[in-house]
Amino acid sequence: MVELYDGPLDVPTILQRWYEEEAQSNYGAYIPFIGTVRAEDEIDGLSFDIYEPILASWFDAWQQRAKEAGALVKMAHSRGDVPLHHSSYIAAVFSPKRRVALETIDLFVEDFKASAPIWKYDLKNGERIYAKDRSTPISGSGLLKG
Amino acid sequence: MVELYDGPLDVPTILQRWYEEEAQSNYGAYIPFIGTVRAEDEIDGLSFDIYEPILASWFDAWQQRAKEAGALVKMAHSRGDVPLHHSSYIAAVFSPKRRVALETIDLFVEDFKASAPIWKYDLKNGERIYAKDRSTPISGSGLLKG
Amino acid sequence: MVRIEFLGPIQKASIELEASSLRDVADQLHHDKEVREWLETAAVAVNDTLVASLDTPLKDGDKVSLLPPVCGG
Amino acid sequence: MVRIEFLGPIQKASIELEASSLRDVADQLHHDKEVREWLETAAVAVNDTLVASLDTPLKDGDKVSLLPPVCGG
Repeated sequence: MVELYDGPLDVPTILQRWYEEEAQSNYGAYIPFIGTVRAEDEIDGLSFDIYEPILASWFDAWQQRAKEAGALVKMAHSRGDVPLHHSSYIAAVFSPKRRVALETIDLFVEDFKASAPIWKYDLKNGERIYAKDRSTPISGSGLLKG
Repeated sequence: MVELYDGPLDVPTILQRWYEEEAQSNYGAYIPFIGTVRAEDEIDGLSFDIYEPILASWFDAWQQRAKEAGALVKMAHSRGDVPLHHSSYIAAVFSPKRRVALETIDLFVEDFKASAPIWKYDLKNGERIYAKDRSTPISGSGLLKG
Repeated sequence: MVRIEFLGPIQKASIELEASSLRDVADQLHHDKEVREWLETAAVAVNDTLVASLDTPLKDGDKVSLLPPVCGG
Repeated sequence: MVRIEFLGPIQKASIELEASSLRDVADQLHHDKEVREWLETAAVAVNDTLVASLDTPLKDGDKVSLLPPVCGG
């Protein structure tokens, strides 16, 4: 399951829990990717909306894909507001094999950016502004444009 | 500097310390790679020898290379014996950019495997056996073969 | 009736429509000025599964979701 | 005299040799049965810098290290 949290992620605690969860699973490689809110464009932070049913099915499909490659994926994400220099996203891969782990974390993170039903907003002067220019249409979008 | 430890690494503590060290550095991506000793071939664990002067210069060159790509690298490794299911290696990359971080962790880990002056031994029935078949000659080796 | 949900930044409450396929939904949403601008870039899910054809049939009680461009992480 | 160090699994104590270049070192190590088998796969450092030429000059007090195949991680 994807882990969703209101506000910023407690990164050390999550990384430790996942490490300990798989301590006896005989994976040789564990690669977490941690995404942190950067100070840029004078924002005060970011905010996120998530559509959970489709996120869950996207993640289930990834869990299956990872399993076929000999890997395991985990993910955590923030809902709502995350201030500057706090983290909103962790994706992780475990695998017995180094190459599988390195290739899977790359594919998993990139597909997440392109497909996961999560919307990002800049927090700026008390407003919540959709990060339209940094957003990616999901594959197959525009179906209803006629 | 490369961090060297006698015996297994305290992974959660190192991941947390590195995360906190760079909490205000405005990096958007943090990717640690954690290597853990797998149970295979009836080994009881692994053991490592390290030649520190050349490891330090290899790492310094990587720090420079990462800096030019807009990234920062960190590394920790075990000396001596590491039991099954404990970790001996952490490499990490920080970068403002996701693609740079993902590409750099891959290159850094692969070059580490090919070049870092560290020798691995299987611990088996009280013996310490050089892992010759899994080892890679450093680039330029064979110079003295005549 | 099918229910149309607008996700994320599409600031619009759900609506109900008579429709027997996604084509019917497309036709009706084109008349909605608030929504029209999103049709170009939104992906579509029926009952929480992304779909790729306007001929996707719809039955009473189905849920159609519009997903605008995403940016997690 | 230059000192030759054998790293990692080459189970051999350091030795001292008279040599004015790596070629001199190579010639002498070929006569050492314990070491010969490693020459094929070992990399070579002079004063902790990896080198690529047998013509690398050596002077009194230099340190030559033999690095057999590695496997960190």
